[in-house]
Amino acid sequence: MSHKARPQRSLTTEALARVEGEGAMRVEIHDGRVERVELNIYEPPRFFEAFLRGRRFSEPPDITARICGICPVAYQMSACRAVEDALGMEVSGQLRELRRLLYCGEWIESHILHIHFLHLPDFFGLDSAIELAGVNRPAVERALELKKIGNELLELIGGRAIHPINVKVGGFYKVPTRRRLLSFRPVLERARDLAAEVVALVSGLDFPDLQVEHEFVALRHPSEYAILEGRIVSDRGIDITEQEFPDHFAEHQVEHSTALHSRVRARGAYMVGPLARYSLNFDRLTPVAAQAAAEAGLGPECRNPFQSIVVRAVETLDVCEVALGIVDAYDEPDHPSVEAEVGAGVGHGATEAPRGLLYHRYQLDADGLITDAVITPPTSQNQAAVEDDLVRFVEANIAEEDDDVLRRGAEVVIRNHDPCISCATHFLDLTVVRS
Amino acid sequence: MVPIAYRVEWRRQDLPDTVTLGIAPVEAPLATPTPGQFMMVWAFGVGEVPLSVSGIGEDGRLEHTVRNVGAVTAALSRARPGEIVGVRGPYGAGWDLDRATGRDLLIVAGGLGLAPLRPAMLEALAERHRFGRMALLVGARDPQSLLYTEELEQWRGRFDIEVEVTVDAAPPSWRGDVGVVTKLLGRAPVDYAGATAIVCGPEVMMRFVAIGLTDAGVPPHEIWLSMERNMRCGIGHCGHCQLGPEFICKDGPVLSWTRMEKPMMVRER
Amino acid sequence: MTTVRSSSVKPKLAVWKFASCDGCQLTLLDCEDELLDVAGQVEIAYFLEASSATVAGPYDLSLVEGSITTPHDVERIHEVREQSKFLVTIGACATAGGIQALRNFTDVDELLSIVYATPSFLSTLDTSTPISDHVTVEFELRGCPIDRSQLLEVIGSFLAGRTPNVPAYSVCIECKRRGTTCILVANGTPCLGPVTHAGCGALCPAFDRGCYGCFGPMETPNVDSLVGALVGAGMDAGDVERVFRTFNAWSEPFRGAGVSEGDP
Amino acid sequence: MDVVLSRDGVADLVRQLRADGRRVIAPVRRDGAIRLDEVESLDELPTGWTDDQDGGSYRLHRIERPELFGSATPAMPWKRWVYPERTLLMTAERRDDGITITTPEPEAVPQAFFGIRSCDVHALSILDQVFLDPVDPTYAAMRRSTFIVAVGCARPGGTCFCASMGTGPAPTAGYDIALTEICTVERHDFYAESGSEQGAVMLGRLDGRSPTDEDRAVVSGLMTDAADQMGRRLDPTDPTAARDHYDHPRWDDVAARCLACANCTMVCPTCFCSTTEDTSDLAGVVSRRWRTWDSCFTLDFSYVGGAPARSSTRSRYRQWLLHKLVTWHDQFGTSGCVGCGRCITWCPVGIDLTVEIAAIAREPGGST
Ligand SMILES: Cc1cc2nc3c(=O)[nH]c(=O)nc-3n(C[C@H](O)[C@H](O)[C@H](O)COP(=O)(O)OP(=O)(O)OC[C@H]3O[C@@H](n4cnc5c(N)ncnc54)[C@H](O)[C@@H]3O)c2cc1C
Ligand code: SF4
Ligand code: SF4
Ligand code: SF4
Repeated sequence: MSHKARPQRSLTTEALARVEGEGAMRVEIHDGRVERVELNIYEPPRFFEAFLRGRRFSEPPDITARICGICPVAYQMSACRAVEDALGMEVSGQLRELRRLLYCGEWIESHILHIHFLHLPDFFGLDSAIELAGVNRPAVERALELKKIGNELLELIGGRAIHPINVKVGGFYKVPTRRRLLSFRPVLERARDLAAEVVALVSGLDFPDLQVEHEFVALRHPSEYAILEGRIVSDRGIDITEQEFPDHFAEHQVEHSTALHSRVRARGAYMVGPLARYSLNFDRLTPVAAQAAAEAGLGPECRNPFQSIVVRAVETLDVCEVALGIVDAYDEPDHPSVEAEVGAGVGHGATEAPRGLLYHRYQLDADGLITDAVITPPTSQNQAAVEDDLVRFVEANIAEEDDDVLRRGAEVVIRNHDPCISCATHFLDLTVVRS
Repeated sequence: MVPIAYRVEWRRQDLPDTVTLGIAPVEAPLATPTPGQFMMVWAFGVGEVPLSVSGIGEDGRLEHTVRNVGAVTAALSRARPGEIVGVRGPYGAGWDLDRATGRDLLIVAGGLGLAPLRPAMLEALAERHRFGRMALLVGARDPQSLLYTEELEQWRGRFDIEVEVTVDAAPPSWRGDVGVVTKLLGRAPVDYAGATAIVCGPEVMMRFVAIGLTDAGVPPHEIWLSMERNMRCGIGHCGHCQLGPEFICKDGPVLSWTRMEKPMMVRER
Repeated sequence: MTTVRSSSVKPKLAVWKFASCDGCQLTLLDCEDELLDVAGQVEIAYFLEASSATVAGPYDLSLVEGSITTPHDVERIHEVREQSKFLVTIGACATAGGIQALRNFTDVDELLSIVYATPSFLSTLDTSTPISDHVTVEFELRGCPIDRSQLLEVIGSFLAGRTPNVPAYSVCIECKRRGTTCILVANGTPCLGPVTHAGCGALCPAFDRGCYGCFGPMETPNVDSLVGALVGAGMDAGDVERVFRTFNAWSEPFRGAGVSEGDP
Repeated sequence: MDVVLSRDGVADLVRQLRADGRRVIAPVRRDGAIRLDEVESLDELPTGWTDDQDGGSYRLHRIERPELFGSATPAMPWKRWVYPERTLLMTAERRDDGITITTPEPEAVPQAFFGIRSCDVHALSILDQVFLDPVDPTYAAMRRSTFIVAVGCARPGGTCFCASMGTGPAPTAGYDIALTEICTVERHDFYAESGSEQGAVMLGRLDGRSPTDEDRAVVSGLMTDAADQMGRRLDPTDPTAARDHYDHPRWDDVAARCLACANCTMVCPTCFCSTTEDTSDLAGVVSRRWRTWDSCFTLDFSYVGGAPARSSTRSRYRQWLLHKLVTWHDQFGTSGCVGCGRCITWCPVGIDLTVEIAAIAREPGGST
């Protein structure tokens, strides 16, 4: 793979570590110019959209959760909201709050996992969080404690952390008592304090200078830092409802990957995820999180993918605050769910998975059976942007002779984006070919 | 339900999958078992299994012959001298040799079944005068899977006991009998009607032996079998060992054919 | 199983992934209280989700997640087997083919054309099959996803040389130990608990929800008899077929479950 | 000592029991059923509710009168408060100089079973036979610390058959206090009888009046009526007749319906079988041994010599039924069944042991 002084260089990573799921990357360099970058997602196709045809309207939350074990709640929430849209149901009040609370649990768990297990070791030139524990055990112990709290929150509301069982179209099977939620308050307070420490830790890291120019796309809500719902907005003027998503965004297949690529119809590559979300919603952060962001040196906009680690930490702190607010205001609803009235219809649902916008669309027949399903996960939306970043990274480091150094760097670029491969519903190896 | 610590004093590899462990109490010993009783023997972190006592020594010392068939027996088979195992017991009803006083004594063993019979055999030989004629009939899969071969040779050398050995399959060099142990029944030089038989081996073997002995004239209440069932507690609490109305752990493991005939003739009892 | 613990060398652990959602491997990272202990007792030699560093085989304990869905998978699982002394499959994908085994009931070309514009770019098998269809497996841990304490029990028992305490009886037993009132009897809520393998601690009924079978069939599942009760609880033939056709759809007898002619 | 207590008097009984430091376990309405839980006052009992029980079905509905004990046997039996579903037997720790083994002190929180029916009181005495000889320390400690407030059953359930088992509906022994609720248009009070020294002392602390002959007549009338209203009946000659019918075709018939899910054994107040589990920490330093409820319906239960002795559902159902109704007599001199009907109600497919034993005893094909 790596040869000295050759006209053509090729660099391959067999499997990309510390991204959830697996994929491979291929970079071709000719005469000192980057010709091609391909993110080759070899996660075998699992055909979710096809399997959903003929299933009942009530099934997508359980079935689509299995697309991704890292962010099942995101799938459940987008699925529920799309089906509810199709059936004209409204899930509001405390049931909506409980959904947000459940989602907060997943954000805490997923963000802390990404920050400490996948991203942070790169900043120390280490291979894993276990190694990190060798140099900074308190940081890893803190991460584990915080992650556990996220999982406990998921278990409290959802029954279990991975593929929660308590989520249904219309709400929940069983809702917690007020007493039970309040008893969790001290734990959430602890989480908030720990999250503040995480912000402090990651804001002190050295960040390479890199600014991305992609169009940022995220949800935006009138009063909340949008997680569960909002309008789909971008920094280049998109401002649409969930229902209009298909009119503005299109997925297409590329030869080198089992993941479909998604593009803005009018322009092309775009980016979802923490950077986009933060830059579009900075003004919606809770005061505590906004303050922490300022102290961490983040402006109202953040375009450095390396700094996404700081954004995630700030977001973690934010959801702890949000969760505390929800717990304090909780009042046990009379019914754990809203009754569904079966009928034909088309529905759309978009929510903010920890990795970015996740869109579902279902078409139902009169018996409530699904006739068509579309799922657009964050990874397929970011795929083109990741490839762009990779081109720029390799170009900027073209003088680097050591393929291993280059490979590690490229992997870091990918991990900045946190592509959750398994969730590229329809879907990494690094090969650098130089000539 | 709590074991006490015994230290492994010695270990003898009897067969490729079978070892005998000599163990001694670390502190005060448990009550001395009688022949045919069993102990619950525990391996740290692995589990606990019922094991017959295959030897009863001085100062609470015990011998257990263990065949490696699963996790616990594997762990016990691995135990080296110096290691600690947990033991509780003794449990159950053993061989009632007092009952056999004045009668002929027939001892029938299949495979590992010789283990629980060994203490009875040793006791009977030590008090040989108490019994009439004595015969030991041993069946094994092949010559390589015969237990306690040295002792068998010794016993064979005695004139006050008839020792017969048969194997299911044998190389040409084997000079003994070939075939199942029931074959030996009729040959034992005892007065069947006046004999007490004590039998241990796989359940099928015991069934055929019991039937064969009855046919030969041994009264059903003089045929004693050592039964095996799953046991978690050894004291009649866990329910696992039930066979018909019997709790094998406390009513048995040694039970008469009078009580066992019915349950043993029904499949999946 | 024989113990692999010895004083000097730590046993090597590898975690492998095939077609799956990553949830089962994540379960290992979700053992927050025990993770550093695990790392202390075993050498995490291959676990891409957690570490870029890899150590060459052979491995003492391999955890395999995911099902076999591509020709390349078939080759890879044999390589994994060759390098593994003790191979444990984790989760419904690896033990039963997973949700992706729904393809086994239909025509894969059609599925491909629903999802992809140019299906010919893709290399995939017609079926999604459990690991045990391809190589010998020492132990199968069920669940979609697996249960955290059961995973720790499998690792702990492997280290101790013990048979894992992972019973194969019904969810009902766990449900009653937990003290939950049977929702099938008391509420007429359809529940697959009686035919489903224990392991989750009877989670769903505790949340007023019928078990949907995510741990797959129990040791002696009487699906036909339960189907009668499900129909009695208001399920129609379509509902019955769908409820068995999820994450363990390809395992018998869930595979053939349905309302037959003679049923009420 | 006999007294008549008002509802307030009974409420005071709960208070007094709690004042003595006892946790009071009583029926409560939760998750669509009457089940058992710790209560702080009489108000938590399900006033004005009753149950409709049938094979595989249980539904609650309201009744007109404010009866406290208007329902039949609660969903799960009382056994978990004397025989917990999971008990730590010992903790072992590996040290340099060997292994130390410690046993936990058996938990014996003083408690009261408040509102336990006669069938369930009988079930406790059956468990006593199992667990007090030889002694199980946990059971013995918890049992000793239990104060029994029994209740005569005025409304037997649809699956009850205590009358035919001779275990009810009126409590006859094994209690500290027995209550009978009298709830008519004219009156709502409780006839209370002491069955032990401590029961009499307790009644003495309560504000009650002496009973009249009329009170006695009302109570005995209630109990006679109740005995006539049993939803099920088990002919006492059936178990004996079925004794040797191991090969009856009905076993196959029931096996086709039986889910082997073990619900019947879990809800049975006398089923006592357990298994043990050894666990260890990852470092292999600490090992624990647990006892958990088990069931004869599992394959592991009879595992011996490489296979389950009872591999077919047929043989496992047969083991359960014949043990419960037949061999229990050989072992303990009583039936293992007290006629509470739980196994019928809580069987998801409604298998009814009274029907099965009758078929096996009487239908052709029994002789072997
Ligand atoms: C009264 C009695 C005396 C015994 N005496 C001896 C003896 O002297 N030497 C000896 O080697 N074995 C003896 N056994 C058998 C021994 O108890 C089992 O082989 C042992 O329990 C297997 O446990 P394991 O953990 O090694 O195997 P497991 O992994 O538990 O299972 C291996 C096999 O052993 C069987 N088994 C499991 N548990 C039991 C159990 N509690 N009782 C019986 N079989 C079981 C299973 O069928 C399984 O196939 C005796 C059994 C009884 C009941
Ligand atoms: S609720 Fe389901 S799992 Fe629980 S006992 Fe009933 S049928 Fe079994
Ligand atoms: S109850 Fe059933 S569906 Fe629910 S978690 Fe357990 S096995 Fe899975
Ligand atoms: S066998 Fe059935 S009816 Fe009899 S005591 Fe047990 S649960 Fe009640």
